[in-house]
This record gives sequence, C-alpha cells and structure tokens, in this order.
Amino acid sequence: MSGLQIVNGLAGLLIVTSLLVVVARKPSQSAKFYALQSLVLVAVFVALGSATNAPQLYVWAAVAFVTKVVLVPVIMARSFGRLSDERLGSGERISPAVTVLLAAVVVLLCTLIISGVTLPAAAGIKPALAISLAHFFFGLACIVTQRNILKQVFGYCLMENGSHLTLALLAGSAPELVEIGITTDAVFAVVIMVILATQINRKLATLDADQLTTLKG
Amino acid sequence: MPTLTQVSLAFVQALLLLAAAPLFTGITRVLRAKMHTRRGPGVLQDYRDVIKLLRRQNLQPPAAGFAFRAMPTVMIAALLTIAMAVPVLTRAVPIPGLGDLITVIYLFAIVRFFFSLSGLDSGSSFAGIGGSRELTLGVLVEPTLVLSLLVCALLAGSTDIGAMGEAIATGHVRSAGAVLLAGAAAIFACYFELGKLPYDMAEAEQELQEGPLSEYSGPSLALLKVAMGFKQLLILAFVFAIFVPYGSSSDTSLVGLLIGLAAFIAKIAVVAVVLGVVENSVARARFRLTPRHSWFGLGIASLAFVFYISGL
Amino acid sequence: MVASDLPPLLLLSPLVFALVIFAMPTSGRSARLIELLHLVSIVGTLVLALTTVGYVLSHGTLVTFGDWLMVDPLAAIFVGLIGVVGCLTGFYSIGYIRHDVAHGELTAVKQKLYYGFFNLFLFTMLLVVTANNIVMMWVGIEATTLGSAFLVGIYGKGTSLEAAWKYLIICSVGVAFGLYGTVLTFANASASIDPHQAVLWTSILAHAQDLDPTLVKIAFVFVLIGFGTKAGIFPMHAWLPDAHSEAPSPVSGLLSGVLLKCGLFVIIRYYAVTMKAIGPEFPQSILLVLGVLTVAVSAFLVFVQHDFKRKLAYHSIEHVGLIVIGLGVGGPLGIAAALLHTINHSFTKALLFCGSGNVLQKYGTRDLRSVKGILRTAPVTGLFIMAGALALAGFPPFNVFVSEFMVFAAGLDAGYPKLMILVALLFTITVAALVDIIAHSVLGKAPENMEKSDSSWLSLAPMGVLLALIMVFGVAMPRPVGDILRQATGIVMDQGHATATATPIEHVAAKK
Amino acid sequence: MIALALASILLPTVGAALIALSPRSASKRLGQIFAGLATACLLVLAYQFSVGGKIPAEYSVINFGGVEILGFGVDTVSVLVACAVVGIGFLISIYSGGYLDAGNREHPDIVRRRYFAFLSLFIGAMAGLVFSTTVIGQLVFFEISGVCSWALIGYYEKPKSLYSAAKALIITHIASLGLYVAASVMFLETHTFALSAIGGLSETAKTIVLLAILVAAWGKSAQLPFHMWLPDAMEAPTPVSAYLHAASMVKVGVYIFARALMSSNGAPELVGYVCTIMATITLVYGFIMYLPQCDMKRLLAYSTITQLSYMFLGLGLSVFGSQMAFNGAIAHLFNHAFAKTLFFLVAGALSYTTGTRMLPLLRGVLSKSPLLGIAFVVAALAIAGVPPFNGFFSKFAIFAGGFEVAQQHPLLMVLLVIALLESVGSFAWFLKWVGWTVPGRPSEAVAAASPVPLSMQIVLITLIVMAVCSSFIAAIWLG
Repeated sequence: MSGLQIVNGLAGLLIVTSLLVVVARKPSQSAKFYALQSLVLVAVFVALGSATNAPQLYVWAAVAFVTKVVLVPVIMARSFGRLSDERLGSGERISPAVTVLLAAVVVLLCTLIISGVTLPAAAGIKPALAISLAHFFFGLACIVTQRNILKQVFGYCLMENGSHLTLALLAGSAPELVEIGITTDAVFAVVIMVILATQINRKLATLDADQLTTLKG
Repeated sequence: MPTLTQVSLAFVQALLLLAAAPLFTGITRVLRAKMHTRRGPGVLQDYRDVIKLLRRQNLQPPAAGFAFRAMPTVMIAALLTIAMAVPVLTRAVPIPGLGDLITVIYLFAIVRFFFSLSGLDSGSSFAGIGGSRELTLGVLVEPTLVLSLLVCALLAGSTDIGAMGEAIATGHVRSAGAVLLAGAAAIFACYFELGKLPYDMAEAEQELQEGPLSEYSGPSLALLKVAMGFKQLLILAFVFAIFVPYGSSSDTSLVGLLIGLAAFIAKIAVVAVVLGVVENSVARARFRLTPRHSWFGLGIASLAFVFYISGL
Repeated sequence: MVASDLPPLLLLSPLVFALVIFAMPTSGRSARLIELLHLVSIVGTLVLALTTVGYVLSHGTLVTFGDWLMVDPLAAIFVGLIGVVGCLTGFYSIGYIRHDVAHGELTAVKQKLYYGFFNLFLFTMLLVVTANNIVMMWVGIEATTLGSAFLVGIYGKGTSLEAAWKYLIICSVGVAFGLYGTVLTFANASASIDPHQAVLWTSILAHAQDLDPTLVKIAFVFVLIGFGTKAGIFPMHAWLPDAHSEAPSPVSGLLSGVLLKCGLFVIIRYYAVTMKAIGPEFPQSILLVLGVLTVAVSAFLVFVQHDFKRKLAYHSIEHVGLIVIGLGVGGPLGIAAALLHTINHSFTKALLFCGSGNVLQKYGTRDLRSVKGILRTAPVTGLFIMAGALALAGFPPFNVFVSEFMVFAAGLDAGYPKLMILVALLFTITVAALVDIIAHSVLGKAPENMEKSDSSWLSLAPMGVLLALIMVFGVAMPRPVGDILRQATGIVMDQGHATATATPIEHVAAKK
Repeated sequence: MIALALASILLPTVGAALIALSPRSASKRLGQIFAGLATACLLVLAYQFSVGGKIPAEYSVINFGGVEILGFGVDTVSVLVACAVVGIGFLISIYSGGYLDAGNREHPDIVRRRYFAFLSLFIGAMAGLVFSTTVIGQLVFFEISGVCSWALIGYYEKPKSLYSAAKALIITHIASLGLYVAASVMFLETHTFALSAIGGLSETAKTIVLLAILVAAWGKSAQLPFHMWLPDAMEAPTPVSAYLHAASMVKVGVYIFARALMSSNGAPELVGYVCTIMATITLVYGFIMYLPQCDMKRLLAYSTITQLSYMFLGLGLSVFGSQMAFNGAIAHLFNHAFAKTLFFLVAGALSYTTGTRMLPLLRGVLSKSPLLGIAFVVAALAIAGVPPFNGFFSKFAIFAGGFEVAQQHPLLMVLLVIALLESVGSFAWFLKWVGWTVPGRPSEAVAAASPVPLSMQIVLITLIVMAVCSSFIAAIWLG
C-alpha cells in the first residue's frame, strides 16, 4: 500500500474508533476509546507527514499526542469516573445498531459531497477527506443522539478531531502556531465542559440532558 | 473438469469433517464442564449417543409429511456438499466452481430452510414455534452475512472463497478498514449461526430454536445431532477460509495437507476455547434482544460497504 | 508610542488586567481594589479603542504583528463598539455586583472571578475583531464562548448552570462548524497562494477570484452556520435566550450588544470574500432567507415571553435577523444600513438589559406579570426603560428608527418590496410587545409595600450615557461615524479606496 | 419666521422635558405656559406672514451627506393648520387643568406629570408635522404623535384603556409603513426626501408614492380599513379625546395627504378615484354606526370618522382639478377642529359635572347649565353643517367644487349624491339628540350636576365663538 493509502485506511479506523466511543457504556470507557481514536489520528498525521513529506506534521502529531492521547483522556477519565446518574441508564436516544447505520449513511453522503471537490491538494486523499467530514458530522450526531451530557462532550471532541483531520489533510503546511492555537482552544473547551458538567452533576444530581429543561420557550 | 486429486481431496475432507463433528461437540462440552468445575460426560459421549440412537426405532408424528421425513437426509447432504466446497486443508477450493461464495451461502440457506420447514411440518406447536424462530433468525442474520461477504468479494475481486482468502491473507485488497469491518460483521453473523450463548444453546433441546428437533427420534435424530455439530464445524471452516487462511497448504502435497490439517485443528482448538469462555461469561439473551444485536451487525456490514464505496 | 503598537496594546490591556485580577487575594478588603483595577482596565480599553478608531479614521488601516492583527475601518466599528459598550456595562457591573454580593447571591471569590472573566471576555472579543488571521479569528470566537460561559453560569443555580451548559455546547458545536469553514477557506486559498499568506484575510480577499467556487460555497455555508450560531441566527439561536436571561444583567448587555455582533463581524468578513469569489447572488440569497426566517420566528417569540430578559433576548435575535437582511439585501446602502444597525442595536439593547438588571434587583423577579409600576418605585430606571423600549421599537427620534428605515429603503432599492413590507409588519408585532412592557410594567400600580428608591448612581450613570448615545445617533449622527461606515462599506464591497469616498447615498445616485 | 416656527415646535418639546423633570404640582402650569408660548409664537408668525404678503418659504434644518433630512416650510396652509392644532392644544391644556382634578364625577383624579408631558410633546410634534417639508420629517413626527397618543389614550392605566392605546399605536404604526414606502421610493427615485420632489416623479412612481401616503393617511385618520382604533380610543380622558379626534392625531392623515397633493403637480386620476371612493364608503359606514350609539363620546367618534371622510372626499375631488374642493377640505379641517373640540369638551364637561356620558340619561341641559346647553347646540349644528356655523361653509365648498368637476366624471356624481344624503341624514340625527338633550326639564343626572369650573367655561366660550368665526377666518386666509 502506498503512503496515501495508509492514510486513507487509518482514516477509516477513525470512524470505527469513534463508533466505539459513542457506543461504549460508561463515559470513562469512552475516554479510553477516545484515547485510542486520538492515537489513530496521531498515526494519520505521521503517515501523512511521511507520505507528503511535510515535516511540520510531525510537530502536529507530537502536539496531538500530548493533548489528545494523554491530557484530555486523562482529564476525562479521572473526572467522569466520579460522576454518576442512576436514572439515566444508557442515555441513548437511538440504539447502537442505528448509530452504526447512521455512521454509514453519513460516510456515504460525505463521500458524495467530497467527490465534487476539485482541489489539487485533495487528489489522493479524497476518501480520508470524506471520512474527516463524516467524522465531524458523526460527532454532531453523537451530541444530538446522546442524552448523557458527558457523551455530548465526547461528541464535541469527535467533531474537533474531524476538523483537525481536514486541516491536516488539506493544509498540512499551515503555520504551527495555528495548530497550537486550535489545539489549546479545544483542550480549554473540554476542561470547561468538564468543570461545568461536574457542577451540574453536583447541583442537580443528573447527567441527563433531558432533565435540563427548566428554561423553555 | 476437476481432477481426481481434487475430487478425492474434497471427499476426504468432507468425510473427515463429518466424522469429527461429534468429537468437536464433545470437546466443547467437556470444556464447558471444566469451566463450570464439574465433571461432565467424556469427550466421546456424542459418539455413544449417536450409536445408541441409531439402534432405536424411527418414529414420526401422524401429521408429519414429506418435509419432515426428508429433512435429516437433505441436511446432511447439503452440509456434505458444503464440506466439499470449502477449502479446509488447502488455500484453493477443492473443486473449482463449487466453492463459490454464493453457492455456499445458499447451501447454508437450504439447510436452514429445511430445518425450519420440518418444524412446521411436524404438526407440533412447539416444533412449529421453533421452526418459525429459526426462520426469523435467518432473516435477521442472513443480510449481514451476505452484505459483509459481498464487500469482501468486491474487495478481493472474486467470489471464489479460496481466491478471497488468498487476497485478504496477502493484503492484496485496497481497503484495510473495509476488510476489518466486513470481517467483524461476518464473524459476528457466523457466531449467530453457531447457535451459541447468548443467542442459543444448540445442545439443550428444549430451547425453542432447537424446537424442530423435538419430534425426531431414532436414526433421524442421530443424523441431526451429527449434522448440528457438522454445521458448526463448517461455519468455522468457512470463516477460516476467508479471513484466516493462514497455515493451510497452497498445494496438494501430502506434507502441505498435513500441515494444513494441523493448522486447522489448532485454529479450531483456539476457537473452541474462545467460544467456551464467551459462553460462560454471558447469560442467555432474550430472543427479543436478538434483532437489536443483529441490526448492529448489519450496521457494521453497511459501514464496511460504504467504506468500500468511498474507497478507503 | 508608534501607531502599530496600538492593536497589541489594546489586546494586552484587558488580558493583563484580567490576569492581575485573577491573581489578587480574596479578602474582604481587596474587593474595592479589584473594582478599581477593573475600572482602570475598562476605561483604559475604551481610551485605547477610541484612539485606535481615531487613528484608523485619519490614517487608514492599521496592520501589525506580522500582518496577523489588522484594524481596518470595518474592524474599527467593532473595536469602538466593544470599547464603548464594554466600558459602560463594565461600569454598570460595579453597582450591580456590589448589590449581589451584599445580598449574598455572590461570594467574594465569585466577585473576583466575575471581574477577571469580564476582562478576559473583552480581550477575546477584541481578539476576534482585530484578527486578520482567519484561524485566529476562529480561536477568538471559540475563546469568547469559553470566557463568557463562566459569566453566564456565575450564580451557580440550577437554571444558570443549565443555561451555561446549553450555551457552551451549542456554541462550541456551532463554532466547530466555523472551524471547518475556516479550514476549507484556508485550504482553498493555500492552493493558489503561499500557506503563510493564505491564513490572512487580506490576502484571501485579494486572491478571492482564484478560489475553487464549490469549496467557497461549502465554506460559506459552514461559516454561516458556525458563526451564525454565535450571532443567534435562526435556527441556531436556541442558546441565546437562556444565556441572556440567566447571565448577570451587565453580561447580558455585553452578550447581546457586542458578542452577537462579533459573530456577525466574522460572517461579514467571509461574506466579502465570498461575494468577490463567486458573486453576490449565492451568499445574499442565503442571508436573506435566514434573515427573514429569523425575524419571523423571533417576532412571535418576543410577543409570548413573560420573562423580561428572555423577551429582550428574543428581540436581539430579531434585530440580528434584520442586520442579516440588510447584508442579504446587499448593495452599499444595505451593508451600510446593516453596520449602522449593528451599532444602534448595541447601545439600545445594552441600555435595556441594564434597565432589566435594575428591575431584577428591585423586584427580585424578571416576570413581567408581577413587575408593575417601575415608574413609581424607581422613576429614573422607569424612564430609561421607557425610552429604551420606544427606541428599540423603532420610534423616532431614537437611533434604531434611522437604521431600520435604511434597511427598509435598501430592500426596496434591491427590489424586494413584498419582503420588506412583510418584515416591517413582523416588526410591528414587536412594537406591540415593547409597548406592552411599558404599559404593564413601567406604568401600572406599584406593589403596596414597595418603597420608592432607585438604583444607585453607579448603575444609572452608564444608562444615562447610553441613552444620550441613542439620542445622538438618532438625531444627528456624528460625522466620523458616517465616514467610518462609508469606508467599512467600501471594504465589504471590496471597492478599494477609489470609490469608497462616495457616501452610500451617492452610491445610489451614481447607480442610476 | 423660521425661528418662530421652530420655536413653536421646540417650546412644547422643551416644556415636555421640563415637566418630566420638575415636581408634579408644577406640571399643569408648565404645560399651559409652554402651550401658550407656542400659540403666541404662531400667532406672531401668522401676523408676520400675512403682513409679508404670504410668500412661502422653506428652510433646511438637518442635512446628511448632502440630502435634506428635515426641513420646515411656511406657507398659507401650514400656518393656518399650525395655528389650529397648536391653538387648540393650548385650549385643551387649559381645559385639562380644570378637568383632571378630584372634583371630576366620572374620573376623579390628581393630575400626573405624564399627562402634561405627553400633551406638550404632542403639540410640538403636531407643529413639527405641519411645518415639515420632507417625507422623512413627516414620518418622524407621525411616529412621535403615535407614541404620544398611545401614552395619552392609556392614561388611566385600566386594562381596557391600555388595550385601546396599544391598538391605536399598532394600527397607525402599520399604516405608517405607507410613509416608509413613500419615503423609500422617493429617495431611491430622486435621492431626496423633499416633498417638493413628488412633482418631478414619473407617473408610476408618483402614483405609488401618493397611494402609499394615502394608506398612511387612512391609518391616522381612521378611515376604512384602519378605522377600528378610533372608537376604542375613547377610553382616553375626554380632553385628550378632544385633542386627538378634533385637532391633532386624525388631522395628521388628512394633512400629510393634502401636502402630498399640493406638491404633486397634478396627481394621477387613479389616486383621486381611490381616495373619493374610499371616502364615500367610510362616510356611509360612519353614518350607519351613528345609529346604535348611546355613549356620547362614541357617537362623536363615528362622527369624526365621517367628517374626516368629507375632507378626503374634498382632497380626492381636487385631484380632478377643483381648487375649490381642496380649499374646502383644508377649511373643513380647520373648522372641524374647533367644532369637534367644542363637542368633545361639552361631552367632557357633562361627564365632569354629571358623571355620565350616556345620552339617554341626559335631558334638560339648557335649564341646568345654559352654557353647556348652548355649546351643545352650537357644536351639533356646526358638525351637521347648518349655517351660519362653520361646518356649513367648508362642506359647501367641497360640494360646490365637487359638482363642478363631476360634470366630466359621472362616477363622482354618484359619490357626491351619496355624500349629500349622508349630510342630510346626519343633520336629522344630530337634531334628534339636540331635541332630546337640550330643552325640557332636567333629568335626574343633570339635575344633580355640579358647576362647571371656570377654566373649562372660558375654553368653551372661546370655542363657541370660533365655531362661528373660523370658517370666515379660513376663507379670508386661504383667499
């Protein structure tokens, strides 16, 4: 397999791992899968870096490894383990089976959309590009279909990984500062979400987004 | 035309598998007993059962018809055909043309069809329910199996089981992600077919899915008992041939065949252990839950298909 | 000091003060010191912002920090807006937060955090509007969410946490769309220009005609969804009423007055690029449809609300819709009208949110059904709310009338008479809603045992200034404002300096 | 002169601000003083203007980017109407000083700052509207007067009155969209807001602008289909009703349309037809609505609607080339202001003294209070158009002008005949109520009436005099 094929294949794995993140029963379990997924992302960066001969992607990979494989999952796993909501159950609005089918549909649609792009940078990596877009929307779907607010945080992380991958695929040559800015923002976002979720759990004793409906109209 | 070697290999392989079927079920029983820390019957118990049954009288319910009577024979025959079609000891299909993916899947479908038909034909309501359940299960599992194997076939560029195994084993397929997903889905579907916990307990005859067996007796029952184990073995062989053909011989030399046999036995052993562990760590799922799980499998298979389309 | 130091200084000032405030000890005595620091910070920001605006007005666009920071006339409008509204709501905060601390709703620690985050919030918004680097623009927008989410949830009550959560999730998700749009634009541009230039908005605009049209369209849609979430455009507005109603009132004023406008600012930036790349038709039709939908939906929601601040929040959505319509109508007149309306709405809405804060502290509720007779219990506040509500309803001689009229005229000019009349009728619904506030809450019989006492001068003074601004912009808009609007319109239309010297009105004349 | 015109606008506005800031006890005096000052200014202006040979003049006040936003113009019509609206505003201020007190039988009340502040602002806005020479200026004052009327109608803060106030505001605001359209179209066509530019528009644009202004005018003047706010607006304190429905609010509509016609340099006939037909329809509708009314104020409300229709009829007829009809309409505007104010104030005085406005309860007013009895008769006859009272002359001018142009336009003849029938009908109907109310033995309510305060008496007498003289003033002034 050529370098770009490896990139494409690894991108496919991203969807699989994100499915695991979404389908996992416990948020702390999801955190582990998220670390796995980020590891795949790092691998994509490295593979892409070697395939397109773009050394700055190694820097990205390193940054992503520190933040996404280590930092964020550790924060999540440690804080989410302490939160619980007995009444919530699995907190899924749709069953895992439908989730998987949804993922398939999303990938299909994104493939169709991406097939129209004529950008030269996208030539060899259209599948991966489609996956990155699909990954983004899959994250969105996770936020919409999960009642557990902790799962929603994961949804955000998945979206963020998706756009990150697009950035790397299409614009691997961006200044490093850009990448660092984006990553830092994402880490802060997760930290604040975690803090807020903890406060909500402490104050309202729930993790169920459907319980957060006092404000209406 | 297949050569004589090929034909004889096919026959030998089929008979070998048929003969080994009670052994296989016996071993899994023993394993299970060990895990329950109890002393079960010995490894050869299933042979003893079969022999005992063969000596009994063949009874059938008054309402039973042709399908009921023909089923054991048809089942064994179909399974034997599969056994000749699936590559077990070799990489290549023993009889070229017979080992086509679609043929094999349909042969399995025929087995299922007659099995459930006999339940309906027996006139017993218990057996009837069992038969209809068997059909439901088929409806649920079959699409996943077909879709995932179709993806594999598309990726390998051939519907020949041997060629598929070859392509996948050597990595000559375009999309690793799709293969992994399709493999996962296919194996998942096959697990249903094995009739193991949490979806079924093939050896406990009072379980509803085995309902069609309840009206059989004597030699027919003996045949069916052998056929059940035979089917499990064949499913495993089928999966191995496509996804883990490692170890099987690429030619028909004796040494190669022996190595292939050893590899096959090793794979079976590993699977038996894994199955044993799985069966002992889960409880029987309600039949109602089965569709959910099978839908999940279908989802995985469709994802694999989409991956194939997007060219990952 | 050189002029190119102005933008970095402008950014650093609130950031440094925020950090200093965070680092302060939290004893009872330091509270006054923190307030002082906060005051110095917001006044400093105001002075720096106005200096920057003045410089831009007299010397033209200011680019610095390796081209990453840029204040052009378009940005200058928003810089000025952040400076003015930030300073006034910041000043209003002092009295407001003191009251809350005195009544035990906030602790001393929360008070410190409030001022810290307030300044941080100002910093992030300034970052957005001074950014020339599109990725930095995104980072800024995302950072505004993170900075202000705490402010929204500061009371720590169930409802405020809920609002903060919705705000955080919806905006983060929305802004993730914005990131995607940003990345697509960047990738699109880096195909034809050097990647280090491709992140700069100015160079993207300069090379807009080389971009891939499909990607430009996709990116614009993503940007519109993403930053439109922040701006409160229907159907991405769901966070807005919750966040606005649960935040402390000065923060609501800041959210509605400035933050929404920052989202719009980014959209305007991309709008300019898109118009130049693929012509005005595609972006304008999307904007028009979204704008009209936003106005239509929010008009009815404004009417049915009983919560004072929610009503105002939905009203903000409606006005954002009007600004979007102005942009969608396009042409020099439409864009100038949209920009002017941005300014006018900010002042008016800040005034009303501050007023609602006074009401909340006086009556202990935001439910308009139980707030009666403000004019009798707190006459000055009542008068301010009355004037603010009439201004917001679009009555002359207040400022909103002027820009609403301009949008209307621009719409007729662009050939949408039916649409504009529909929009005007929808706005009539909110007129009813606003006079309803006056009729039932400002007037009416005051509760029996409520003594007559207005809020402290600390709260009333900034409201007075806002009202004065509203009147000034309504009766006689200062000439510099007109100049800067004209130049900004020229930037959005990308007509350079050659034609930008003409007034919007003369543009129309020239067209005929 | 412009200084005087500006003063008449700014003085009441400043007065309003002062009233808002000063203690409540001073509000009454302040309101009266500033309204008086404004009236004085206008009288001086009128004198100077007529001495100076009645030369029209225009002045720009606010310009933006080379475009005139706000300008004021002095000519015969604007001075005449300004004198009426501001002068009556002054009379109302005086009357209100007596009406709003604890001695009021129907609405005992202490006067609030809000009342005089908004009344003062209203007077200023009316003066501004009258002198305005730009559409945008008209729009601004149109909207301000809308807000003032809203505040005054809802003055008693009862749910019903608040509802009526909001209704008036919203309906007139919707109608104001006509002015928005007119202003926008004019600006886009000619790049100016000046009314004088209407004459230079293309035929289509002119039709659009005039019809749009007509829509706005219907809204303010309570013509069909925007009439429904007016009867409800009777929830206002009676002096306010008098001002709103006689001199200010409703006259805004007629006036802006008249000004537009004056500047239009020959309006399209379509506009004339729309205007006359709708006027006639409203006329008939208003007359039919007389019949079931017992509340004196509601009766007057519908009477106002029909009288306004006469003015629109006159304006519409002028489109076909009759200057006489136009002058008649303007004169009717002027005359009706005094007559209707008088009638409302009589109603107010009756409710002040007797506590009721229900006509069936009121009998024998003349013997109990001769002043009120005489005022009632004068007002009723003036409204019904009986010589020598003012209503007769202006109506006569409208009809005379109308029959003159109707020779060429048969449809107009039909409309005029209908209007004439209405005129006779309303005369009969008012006569019936005069006969019921004024002579004879006092009914229970009237017999128990309290005396009329002095300030109210003065105002009533002034208005009775004006009800006789105003048409002569107008005739002389308009030439």
